[in-house]
Amino acid sequence: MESDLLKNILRDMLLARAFEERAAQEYATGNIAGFLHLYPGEEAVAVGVLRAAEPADYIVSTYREHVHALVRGIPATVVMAELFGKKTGCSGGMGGSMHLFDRERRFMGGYAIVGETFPIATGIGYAIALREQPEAVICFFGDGAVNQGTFHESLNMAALWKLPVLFVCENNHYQIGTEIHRHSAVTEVYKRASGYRIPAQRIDGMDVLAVHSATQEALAQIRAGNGPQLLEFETYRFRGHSMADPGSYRPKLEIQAYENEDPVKVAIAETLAVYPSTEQLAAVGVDNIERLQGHLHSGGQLTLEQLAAIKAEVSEEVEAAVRFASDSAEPTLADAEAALTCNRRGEVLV
Amino acid sequence: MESDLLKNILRDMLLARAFEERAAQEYATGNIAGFLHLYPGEEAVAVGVLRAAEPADYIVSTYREHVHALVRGIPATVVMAELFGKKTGCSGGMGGSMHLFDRERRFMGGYAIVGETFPIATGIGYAIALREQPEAVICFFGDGAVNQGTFHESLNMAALWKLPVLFVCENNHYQIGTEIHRHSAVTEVYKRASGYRIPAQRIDGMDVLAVHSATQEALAQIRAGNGPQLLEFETYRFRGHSMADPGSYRPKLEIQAYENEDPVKVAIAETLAVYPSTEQLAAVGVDNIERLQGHLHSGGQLTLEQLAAIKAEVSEEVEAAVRFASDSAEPTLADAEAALTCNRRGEVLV
Amino acid sequence: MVEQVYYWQALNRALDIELAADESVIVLGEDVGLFGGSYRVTDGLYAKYGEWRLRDTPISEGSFTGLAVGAAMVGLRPVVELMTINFALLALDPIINMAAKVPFMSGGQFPMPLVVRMPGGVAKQLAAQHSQRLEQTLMNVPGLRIAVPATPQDAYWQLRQAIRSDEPIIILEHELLYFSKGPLEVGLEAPPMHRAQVRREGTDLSIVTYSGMLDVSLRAAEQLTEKGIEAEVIDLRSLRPIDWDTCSASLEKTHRLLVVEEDSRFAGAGAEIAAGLTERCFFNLDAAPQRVAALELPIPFNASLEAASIPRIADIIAAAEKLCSP
Amino acid sequence: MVEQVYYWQALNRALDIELAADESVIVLGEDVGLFGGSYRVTDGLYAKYGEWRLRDTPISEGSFTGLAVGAAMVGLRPVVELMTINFALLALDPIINMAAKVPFMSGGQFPMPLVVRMPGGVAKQLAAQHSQRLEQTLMNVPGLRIAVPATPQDAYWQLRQAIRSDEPIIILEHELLYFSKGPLEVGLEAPPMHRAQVRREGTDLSIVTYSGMLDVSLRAAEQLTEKGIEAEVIDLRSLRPIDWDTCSASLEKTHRLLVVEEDSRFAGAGAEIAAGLTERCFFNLDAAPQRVAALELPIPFNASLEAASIPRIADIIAAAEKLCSP
Ligand SMILES: Cc1ncc(C[n+]2csc(CCOP(=O)(O)OP(=O)(O)O)c2C)c(N)n1
Ligand SMILES: Cc1ncc(C[n+]2csc(CCOP(=O)(O)OP(=O)(O)O)c2C)c(N)n1
Ligand SMILES: [Mg+2]
Ligand SMILES: [Mg+2]
Repeated sequence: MESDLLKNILRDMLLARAFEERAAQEYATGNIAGFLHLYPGEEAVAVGVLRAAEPADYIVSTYREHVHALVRGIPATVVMAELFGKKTGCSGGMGGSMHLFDRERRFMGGYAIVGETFPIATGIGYAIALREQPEAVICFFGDGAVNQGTFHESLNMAALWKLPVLFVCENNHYQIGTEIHRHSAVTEVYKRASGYRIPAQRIDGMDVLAVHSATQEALAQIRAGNGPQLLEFETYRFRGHSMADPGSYRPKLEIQAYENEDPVKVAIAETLAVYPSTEQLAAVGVDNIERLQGHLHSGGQLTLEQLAAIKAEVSEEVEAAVRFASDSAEPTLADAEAALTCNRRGEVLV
Repeated sequence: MESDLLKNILRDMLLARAFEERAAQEYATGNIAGFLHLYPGEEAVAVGVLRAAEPADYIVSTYREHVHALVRGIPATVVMAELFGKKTGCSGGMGGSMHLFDRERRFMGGYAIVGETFPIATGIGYAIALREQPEAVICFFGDGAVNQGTFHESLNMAALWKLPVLFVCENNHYQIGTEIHRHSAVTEVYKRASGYRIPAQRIDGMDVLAVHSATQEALAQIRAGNGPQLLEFETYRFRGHSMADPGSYRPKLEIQAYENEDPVKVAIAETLAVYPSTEQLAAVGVDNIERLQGHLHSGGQLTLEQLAAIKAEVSEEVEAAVRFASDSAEPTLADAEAALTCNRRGEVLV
Repeated sequence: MVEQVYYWQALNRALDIELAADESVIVLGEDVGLFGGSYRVTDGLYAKYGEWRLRDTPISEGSFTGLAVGAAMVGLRPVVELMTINFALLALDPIINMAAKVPFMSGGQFPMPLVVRMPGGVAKQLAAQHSQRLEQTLMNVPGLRIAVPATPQDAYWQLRQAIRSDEPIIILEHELLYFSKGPLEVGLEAPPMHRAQVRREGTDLSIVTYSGMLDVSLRAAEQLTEKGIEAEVIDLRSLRPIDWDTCSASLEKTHRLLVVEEDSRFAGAGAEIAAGLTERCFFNLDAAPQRVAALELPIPFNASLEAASIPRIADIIAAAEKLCSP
Repeated sequence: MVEQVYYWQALNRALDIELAADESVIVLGEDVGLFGGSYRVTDGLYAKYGEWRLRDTPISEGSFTGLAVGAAMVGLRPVVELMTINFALLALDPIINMAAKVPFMSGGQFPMPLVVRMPGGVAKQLAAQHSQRLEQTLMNVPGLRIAVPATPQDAYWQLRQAIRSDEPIIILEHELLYFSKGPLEVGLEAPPMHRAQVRREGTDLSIVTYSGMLDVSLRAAEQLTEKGIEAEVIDLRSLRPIDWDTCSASLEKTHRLLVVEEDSRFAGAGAEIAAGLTERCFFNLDAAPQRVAALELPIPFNASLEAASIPRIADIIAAAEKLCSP
């Protein structure tokens, strides 16, 4: 992999982590309210997938979408402003945390009703196919969303009409407090694609490079006109489901085990130019050490100084985002009216 | 197979055919109105499946359910009366053709919104499992119904909680005018059960004996506590989707081919005690001759005279049903009110 | 040139013109393609425009309606046909929580040129599950517009207007209207999509109605003349927004309001019509506004009970007489 | 013995008692078991009754609600918890086209002891998709009953009554009420489930309201005293049926009607309340009934806009003053 890409990936992951942790703080202080679903632990999925996408591709996401938005290039400032409900937010303060939109970047929204992403993505895929464009749609969803009827209905149509949709399952093993073996008769999500003749694979979602290359391959298949693909990424959320959830239904040991695989730590380690210290190795967890060592053989691309610089940069970016959000104006009722009638085009109704 | 059972099966099929053809006539003369979905061509499925069920099992059906009701033992009189909308009908004239109910016979209704049978059956299965009864639920549905979200959602729950539900697909290859390869990405319906780890098979639905024995085996598995099963029966409807549909979207050749496999003719041939004439053989179609010959080796159980007697009996039964329906009274608005508040039990609401 | 056409033909004509005019227009639904539509509305269009423009769908109402929402966000102009409104119960999430909300929630970034067409109402012995009337459910959704054409001319006009709009619009048709005939003049300029129309002038009471009940109301009005009552009959043509001004103007003249609706009375469309007009015209009213509506029953299958469940000419006449008696 | 309890605790108590009393009672929904319910309503019950009685479901609203319908037909008494009313858009087919119709369509053969509980309304910055209020959709369904408890005592009573009824009943709760406290007296005899209650007596106008708006209305009524206006405040407690008599009696005294509702005005619950009472009390009314309701907007995320979208104390006071000014 290109060194620049690797650095971008690392930067994305660090920004993602810093942004989310800061959002949690802002929630605690009351600057953000409502439902706030955070992403720490799952960064490798968003970053690996979206770094493999083209600007012309479309992204459809869920209520846990801040990081998808950031990686897609929506500035941290306007994402944070949206979380604050400000007029400068990427949805003008009308949508909030669960409904980030950016038409220009083809970020087609976060949807808060579980299962809505499937038909939305399939519809965009339909438009692409009809127009015969070399574009694709990336559709994010969780392991819990798989049991919504729209998963089934939409995958059938996507396969039937060979639509260019990449279905991306972020399998963090939980539907809020219900573990996957208690919500799904088949716990290997990728196997459920077989009912629609959709090629599917399960990938380690804690390994950003594996995520990236699997996505690249899948998108290549899709652009070759072979219809939809499904990728299941196994991952873990370090926090509760939302800020309202302490996550206490999960065994401590499970949380610990996954923290050892923290994808951000792994990514850092993978890009470091020097052999890490024993402490550093221990910190990133046993499983990842082997993975990391393998990767380091092909040579390091980043020094510890560079890493520190990126961290500082990212930290300043988040700081600036909060400043921007705090300083921004609130939308008015007139803004709300304008959002509602944005498509009226002066038509006289009555 | 027992000789009595065989005769009952044959009688069911003849009654089914005669009842439906008569219903079509009554529709033409205006005694029946609304949607009328007939079953000719598919008799082997209803008869084979339901003759394998126990009285304690529950049946959940669709809008194409007259024959399911008849085979289940609801008298032709009250079924016909319901089609006429009379007070003596099995739903008191409130439900009509698409909504036959009989609580005593555990006939849990015909449902007219495609896909509703899945959760209803799953719910009954839940009650059985909770009460640890040796009962099962038989859930009928068409090939088109498979693409409704409830199929997916309900099968997942049925499998997850090991509910005693037999899912029975009547695959007649059409969703009104849309052929299966134009509505389903995977046209082998039984394969779609794999997404839920539900054992499934495809069976020739024109062969009533095959249907019967597959059902017996599946029910035995279910009663052994192994959770749901799915059976796909390939069949064909000789008529249009409903009386409003001439069925002109189907190639003539296809209709002809399936008519050669008419399950009623096959059943007759299979139960005849004498070798049929060449004309009779030709009449039942080539495919079935082989099948028939194999069966005849094990000895015939019915003479041509007996066959004629059954036909006469069945014909009189249908005649009597029409008389009964014609002579019955209409329900009143008070009856309708009573049906609506049947569960009020004298409760004072306000 | 004025022709006499069936209501379904008027819709068919409108679709044909818009499909020809704009490659972004697509039609989606069960059996809309090869089969030509359950009520013939898409007759002949599959052969003309091909399967990508006229798409036969699986029985997946929740998702093919949602699919249309996604397609509309990137500029297609989907016309979804729900075979009947009864299946809309499976598609309310995409209609209410997606189509009507995405333009707003995105802060005004996305167009939503989506049309959902469907027949609603009581037809002939289709029984309770196939006799939904969901007007009020859809009326309560900010972000939606709802047209209820009662004539071929309106069906033609309003469907064309709906397809050309960038807002999500419901065209609520009626099973029993598809095979009714009326004049269609293609060249005539359309009134605003949501303007009501006085279909019959009168001085003694205002009957406000829409869709399948228009004809019943007009016939009742004819018979009321014999009893010395001249009813004004207003066809709302739209249920969201409602053209209050046309109704208020009528009430200024007649001072009496009778709402005729096919849905069941309690919390039906007529509740808003009556409440909204009472707010606007209270001091002009000589009597309490009345509603003639369907009974509080699921629709029975039996033919006479079905007929008795929804407003008949006699019900309207009786209500009008009572309303006009001093 | 009177205790002060949270609304969620009252519901929890009711469930516990009914689960203990009848083995047929089961509770179904997302995270109702192990997790104890999103709003704690099922806290502790999983441990006590086990997974077959307290069933955590997949995210399959359409089917687990339908599953409950099937289970009710064979005599279980399911209490479905929809995490919020917003997801009810996915479960309207089982509620409207199955539960409310099966007893009728079967000619009266089947019981339907089904309860669907869910919070509806606007909470705190949950944005448009999570701020549905579907009262009127459910109100328009013959065969359904709808309770809207505003206090812990009513939540306790009405949930118990609903579980014991053989008819399908919706218990419409409210996110913002779960953590409100009030008295609960377990031994007290319950009034009929759908009877309205005068929560405050007054002579100058009748405020008719329900659920989350009761408290806002009562507070407005207090402040109105300072302006010389004595408002009577009626808590409907039920939206289907509506206790018209209690309301009419109040209007006979006050002659003025103000409906306060949290759903958006156009075709909301208030339309029926206003229309139904106008029909009954027209000649007792001194002014046109008014509605204070939510704006015709999807609910904005921004906190101040959200607050401005639904009735506030000041809105009620302003409307009451206007209504009472000669
Ligand atoms: C239709 C619907 N039902 C329920 C909810 C409440 N809810 C929000 S997120 C969630 C869990 C989703 O789990 P999963 O799909 O695995 O995504 P994750 O949150 O783990 O990323 C639930 C039940 C909802 N938003 N929409
Ligand atoms: C939800 C829903 N959508 C559409 C319809 C209209 N409809 C009635 S039957 C039918 C076709 C069903 O096909 P299939 O399941 O194969 O059953 P078959 O009629 O062939 O027995 C359709 C589309 C319906 N009743 N319900
Ligand atoms: Mg998850
Ligand atoms: Mg079929």
